[in-house]
Amino acid sequence: MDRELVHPFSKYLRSAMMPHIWCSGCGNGIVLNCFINALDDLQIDLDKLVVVSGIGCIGRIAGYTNADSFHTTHGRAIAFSTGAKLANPELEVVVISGDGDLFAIGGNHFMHAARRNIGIKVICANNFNYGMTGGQQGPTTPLESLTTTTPYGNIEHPFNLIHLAAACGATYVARWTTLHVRRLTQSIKRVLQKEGFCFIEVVSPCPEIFGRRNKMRTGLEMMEWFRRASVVENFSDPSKAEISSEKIVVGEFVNKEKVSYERLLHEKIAQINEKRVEW
Amino acid sequence: MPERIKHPPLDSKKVKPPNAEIHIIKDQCKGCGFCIQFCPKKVLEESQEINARGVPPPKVVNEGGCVICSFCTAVCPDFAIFVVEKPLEEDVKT
Amino acid sequence: MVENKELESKGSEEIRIGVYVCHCGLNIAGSIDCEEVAKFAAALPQVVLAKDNRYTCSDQGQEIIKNDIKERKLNRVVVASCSPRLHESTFRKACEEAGLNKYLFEMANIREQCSWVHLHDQKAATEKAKDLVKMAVAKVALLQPAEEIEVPVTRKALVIGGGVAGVQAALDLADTGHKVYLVEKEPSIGGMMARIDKTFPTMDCSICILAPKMSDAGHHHNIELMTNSEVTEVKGYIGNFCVKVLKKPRYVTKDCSACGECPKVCPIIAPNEFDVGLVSRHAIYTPFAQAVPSTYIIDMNICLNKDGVIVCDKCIKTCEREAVNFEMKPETVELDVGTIIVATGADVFDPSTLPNYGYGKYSNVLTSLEFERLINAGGPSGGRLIRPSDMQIPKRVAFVQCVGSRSDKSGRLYCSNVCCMNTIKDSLLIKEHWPETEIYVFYVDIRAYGKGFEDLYKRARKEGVIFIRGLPSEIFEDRKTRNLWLFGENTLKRELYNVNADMVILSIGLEPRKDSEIIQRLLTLSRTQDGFFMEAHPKLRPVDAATGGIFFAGCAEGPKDIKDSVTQASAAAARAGILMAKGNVTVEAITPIYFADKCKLCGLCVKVCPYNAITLNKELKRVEVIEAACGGCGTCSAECPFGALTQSHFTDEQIIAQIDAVTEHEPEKKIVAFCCNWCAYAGADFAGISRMQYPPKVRIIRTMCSGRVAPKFVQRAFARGAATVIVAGCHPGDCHYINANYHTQKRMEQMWKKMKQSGLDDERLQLLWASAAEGERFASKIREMEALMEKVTSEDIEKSKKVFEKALEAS
Amino acid sequence: MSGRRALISGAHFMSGDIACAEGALCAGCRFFAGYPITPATEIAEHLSERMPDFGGIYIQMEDEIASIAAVIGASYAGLKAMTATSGPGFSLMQENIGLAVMTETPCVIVDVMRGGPSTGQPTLPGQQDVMQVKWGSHGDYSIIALAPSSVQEMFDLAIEAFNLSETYRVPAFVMADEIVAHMWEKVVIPHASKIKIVSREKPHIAPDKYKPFAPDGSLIPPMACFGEGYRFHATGLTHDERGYPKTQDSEVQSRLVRRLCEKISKNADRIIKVEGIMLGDADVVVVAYGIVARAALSAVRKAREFGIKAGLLRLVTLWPFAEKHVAEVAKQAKSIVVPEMNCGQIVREVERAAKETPVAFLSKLGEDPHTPQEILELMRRNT
Repeated sequence: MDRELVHPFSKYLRSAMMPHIWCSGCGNGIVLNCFINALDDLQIDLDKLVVVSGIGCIGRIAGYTNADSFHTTHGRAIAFSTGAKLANPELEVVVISGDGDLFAIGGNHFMHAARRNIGIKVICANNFNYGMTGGQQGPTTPLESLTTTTPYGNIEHPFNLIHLAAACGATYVARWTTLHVRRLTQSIKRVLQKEGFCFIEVVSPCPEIFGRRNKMRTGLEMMEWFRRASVVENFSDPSKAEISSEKIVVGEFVNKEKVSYERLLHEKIAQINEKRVEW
Repeated sequence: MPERIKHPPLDSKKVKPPNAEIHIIKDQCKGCGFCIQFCPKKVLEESQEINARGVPPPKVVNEGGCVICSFCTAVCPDFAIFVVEKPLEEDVKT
Repeated sequence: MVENKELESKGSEEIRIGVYVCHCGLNIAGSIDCEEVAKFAAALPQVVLAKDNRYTCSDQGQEIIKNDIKERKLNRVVVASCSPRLHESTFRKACEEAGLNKYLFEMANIREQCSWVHLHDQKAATEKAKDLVKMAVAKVALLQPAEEIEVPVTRKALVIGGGVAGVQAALDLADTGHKVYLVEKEPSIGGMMARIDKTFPTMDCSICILAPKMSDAGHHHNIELMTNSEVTEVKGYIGNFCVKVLKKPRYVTKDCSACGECPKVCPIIAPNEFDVGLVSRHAIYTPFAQAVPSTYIIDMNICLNKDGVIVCDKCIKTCEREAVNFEMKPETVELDVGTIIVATGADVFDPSTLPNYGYGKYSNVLTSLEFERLINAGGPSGGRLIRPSDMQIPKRVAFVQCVGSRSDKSGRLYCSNVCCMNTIKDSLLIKEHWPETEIYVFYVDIRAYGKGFEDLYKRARKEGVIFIRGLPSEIFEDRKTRNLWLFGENTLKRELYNVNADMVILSIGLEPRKDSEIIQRLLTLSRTQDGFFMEAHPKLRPVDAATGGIFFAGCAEGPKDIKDSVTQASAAAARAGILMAKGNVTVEAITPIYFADKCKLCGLCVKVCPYNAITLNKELKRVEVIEAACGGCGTCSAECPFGALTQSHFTDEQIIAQIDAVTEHEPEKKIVAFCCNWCAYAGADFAGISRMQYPPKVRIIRTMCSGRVAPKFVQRAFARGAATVIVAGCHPGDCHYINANYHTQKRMEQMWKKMKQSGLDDERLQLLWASAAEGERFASKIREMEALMEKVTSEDIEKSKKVFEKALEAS
Repeated sequence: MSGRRALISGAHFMSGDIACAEGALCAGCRFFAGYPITPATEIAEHLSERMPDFGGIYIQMEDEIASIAAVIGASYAGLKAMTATSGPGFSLMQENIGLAVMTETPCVIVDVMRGGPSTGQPTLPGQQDVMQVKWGSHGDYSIIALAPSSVQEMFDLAIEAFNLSETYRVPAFVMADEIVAHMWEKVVIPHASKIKIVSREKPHIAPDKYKPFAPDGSLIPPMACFGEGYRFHATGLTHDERGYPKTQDSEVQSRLVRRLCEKISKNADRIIKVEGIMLGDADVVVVAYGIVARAALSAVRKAREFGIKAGLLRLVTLWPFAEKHVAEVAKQAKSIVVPEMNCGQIVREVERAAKETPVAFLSKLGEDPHTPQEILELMRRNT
């Protein structure tokens, strides 16, 4: 009888690729769920949507969404999307990838896309480590956490992605956890209706790889941590948006209007061609 | 404000939460337990059975308590649960 | 701040005291031989004349005093009559008019604290009266003229409570041009009146006449409305209050257009408090159609979205204006106001505490408030009076009066004032819609005392409403029909009745707000025994609180109908308006006097001052008192170990003079009581007003605050042979001077310790916390002290004399 | 789009880089992403000025990795796209060149070769990347690489590269060198209408039937682009015809990788272009490409004056390698001479194709390219 059951969101998924590869208790499925929720609320035209991802567990998300999708090489999702968005500004280009992909190997692209204010929407599932390769230390791994490459505790200071994105000039910056599904969905809807470079960090549980090395064996335990520690501080100072075992500052931090790169570019092209006529 | 009446509201038969029909796609469940844990009305529990993926999917223990906030649907990483409102005529029958 | 030099200069002139002993009709003369007291007074040193007359407070009485001041060159006046809390201001005014500084006047309280509490022992009462006069004379001789200083009054008012009284007061003040903060703890203003269908005796539609006022208040440019808010802290004094208000989040912003879409999708349902639970509302709701502000609100107690996690976002999604905001946090705002009007209203009696009426057990037994909602066209049944059991219109309706009123066994002793007329009005409403209905009213007395009330009562009788004297002793339900049987005695016909009715309406009384003591504490108010707030004077200052700058409106001060509430509201607004219009107010000249030469700059006074009114000026090597900020408690003077500070009009000398007067004769038979003006002394007055009888041994010395009572006063009393001493003040936390009475506690503990160490029975020194309403507490304390006195032997007294004489020499 | 200043035609005097840029525009290139690097920078500079005339996009990315990634994105979004770089940047691009191959992305990469390794000699010519272009990215694959030896060819081969890339859904490379890039020469540009332009083939079936990596007979799958309603998925992972990852399936892997190679090898004859001069009776044949081929030509002419039967086989297409043509000349020639500005790269392919026929190699590094004299000397010694 379960067979007959059709989930209301199944039309947004590539059924042939289901079930997804993610572990039990992994937050990536929730990110996908919220993303689809937002698409559904806004009745986004899937024919004009491009989902781009990089490498890592969450990288598979592009394949799962029933829209045009591209699974790029490690760290290059944003660079790829820059090309796609500029080539066809009509497209809604969304990059969904991981903390390692976007901020270690892909960090440079992130910074410059934000600086240029290219109209792509970046959603980062931050699980504090490299899950797919077995749990190595990454750019967001909290100090002192244990990973397969920091067996004695991490001594590298993690990025505050919110602060970074805001500093690079993103027009919208938000952080939620996978427990804040409603607000996350709300934020995704917001960025899908916004011009310019937008960034949403989703703090996401990785119980099997990160959690079990750091005294949180199940997704539930990690979600309970989110519930316990999260405080919504909308539009508070991004530099103070800490993530610690005691406190996870979540909320919308930046939401400003700024003309996108592609609009400036195409306006410029138009002007240039006006001038040419006068010649 | 003064003490509330000691009887149910006069309109309690008319005004009540919608009738929920909870669907669990058992074999799609990976048993993370989010739906059970975060249901505000404690409608779900872990079942005894083991599904195709070798985990116990949730079972409905209090469908009447469900108010269709659909948080379970929203927080499920595996698209394994969703809730619809029971049509009224069925409402009458039962 | 008065410098001591003045004292000496003034000290030089000859003292000429006049004493006036008042009969107060028979109130005093009934149990005191006033003539004798006057004779006694005449013989006292520096007294140039002593008179007794029937009503000293009357114009003639005052004229006599004025003339004597002029012709007999009196420069001090003592009136022995009622409590200074009642008439001190009257006589002070008289003195001033005769050109005598009003601070050269003193009263002996021989009514509330003597004649009324010793009704049956004229001899003892008269002796006590003499003592009291002697104390007053002793003090008055040392009194000094003083100028009162003026403090500015902030031209803003705080109105607590948004019922009809609060709204009226706010509007009146706002219209006279004053800024008003109207604080209401419910989501909407409107209060009780918003839920009533029609008003008696004129039968206007209640909400129809209230709604316009509400929206005026909501839109008035001088009124800042703060709903869903509570006052959490009040500091300062008349004209200069600093108030903290906690604004609780609505979780819906002002962008709400009250379109009403959100409740449709909200899955959470609860009974609507506004409709007394007769209908349901959702977690996101507006209490009623005319609510002001119209902005919706989310009831977080039942909303699914807890601890920062939004589980259900249905309202967020439906709100086109994006007005739903779960991130709203409580905020505390600070307001500076000059006056405060307390319009916190009343609660209704909960009849489920009377099992014999079956409320809560039988579905067709309703309260009068529930009836108001049912009969109301805007109510749950659209104005159809239906009985809950079967939604049918009842053929026979019975009203039961005095439910929770006029009975110590079942509810409150007092009459709730509104129930009789309300029932009469309700019976007429039923007759108006369904003339066939049989209506019974079971009552004790029908009190139709007001304008137009009697006519309404007559009308009801003419319409055929059956009035039966005698409340039912029991109500039973017929299981099948759900009809009700009322059993009782018709006390007119002297026969038993058992009446069958389809519906019973319990006419419930009004009672003080459950949370009254919070407001009481915040504003240091007093409450009468029935729990409503106590006015400064029942006749002459009916809307003033004892605390300056605070006024009452509506049921907070006692059960009232709408008309009286509005009347009182306008009165309160006028009283507050006077203060603010004047723009300044004089504070009693009871601030500290400073003797720079004695000061060792230890800074103790700075520490104990509850108002931070004293600062230590290191350069000038002196302390400085900010008189406007000084509350006048005198605890600094009590604390100063070097006598460098004393409280003007309550100087050490003056108080010691009183002590000495008490202890001159038979000190071993006397109880010396130091009572604070606001609680203990008022409590003693209250004992008198209630004619509570207690032993005539006590002699009360009034200080503004128990914090004024310096150890040396107590030591003095014992050193002069007093058997027992009481220091009495407000309950901890209720101190009229914020926290001054904590120092009282501290000092008492030190003295108890000393007494123990020197082998004295420390029970002889007692500390009493008694509020202005606790007359009985005071009286019983005195009885207890008398018993205690019996045990005190003359040896004990000799011993304590020695111990404390030493102690005094030492200091 | 509004080509106010349209494509140029007729005779022009321009540098190789500019000619390359103009050729690209002519071929329909509407997207350029690059990063400054000598000696390819002028291509970017010229396109930054010219792209707007065609409503095309020029963007300077943060590095060459981003440039090639953007180019792939743009191509998938439906534009003909290219980038231009030199050795160091070319190395950075290798990973995503692999992605372009795997996702069968039409795009053109111009590598203006300079002296390496590493930063090497930015301003001097080289031919050191001709093997990197074949093998540079990991895994097995085939690409198409062309070698212009004149400014005219910078123009012509730019167009050719786009046509081939669009035809075979494969990255195509223009392997220029510092000299052809910076050299100014006369270029004759035919009217646009006379120039053959090829664009990628679009799917002919309904979106729900569409499989983005299912080849028709020609081994080359028709290509849908983003926003056209086909809702396809593409990935750098080994994938089946639907584009869905198949990381555990060896059968899928071999089928995919073989096709990626065969779509080039099986079409080699159609792709490969060479120029043969005086090969008819030649005993000594010079096999050369790029700027070196021009020295080789005058050397061959001189040799004929001295009565040496010399000939020239100029490789226009470097990859796929012109094996047949080399084998052909090797049959009659007594010897083959290969001059290259590297330590011997293409010469290995020549030796492999020439079988018994002896092959002499003349290497030059760092300084100017071979003089005709040097090549003549070698021919003399080998006759």
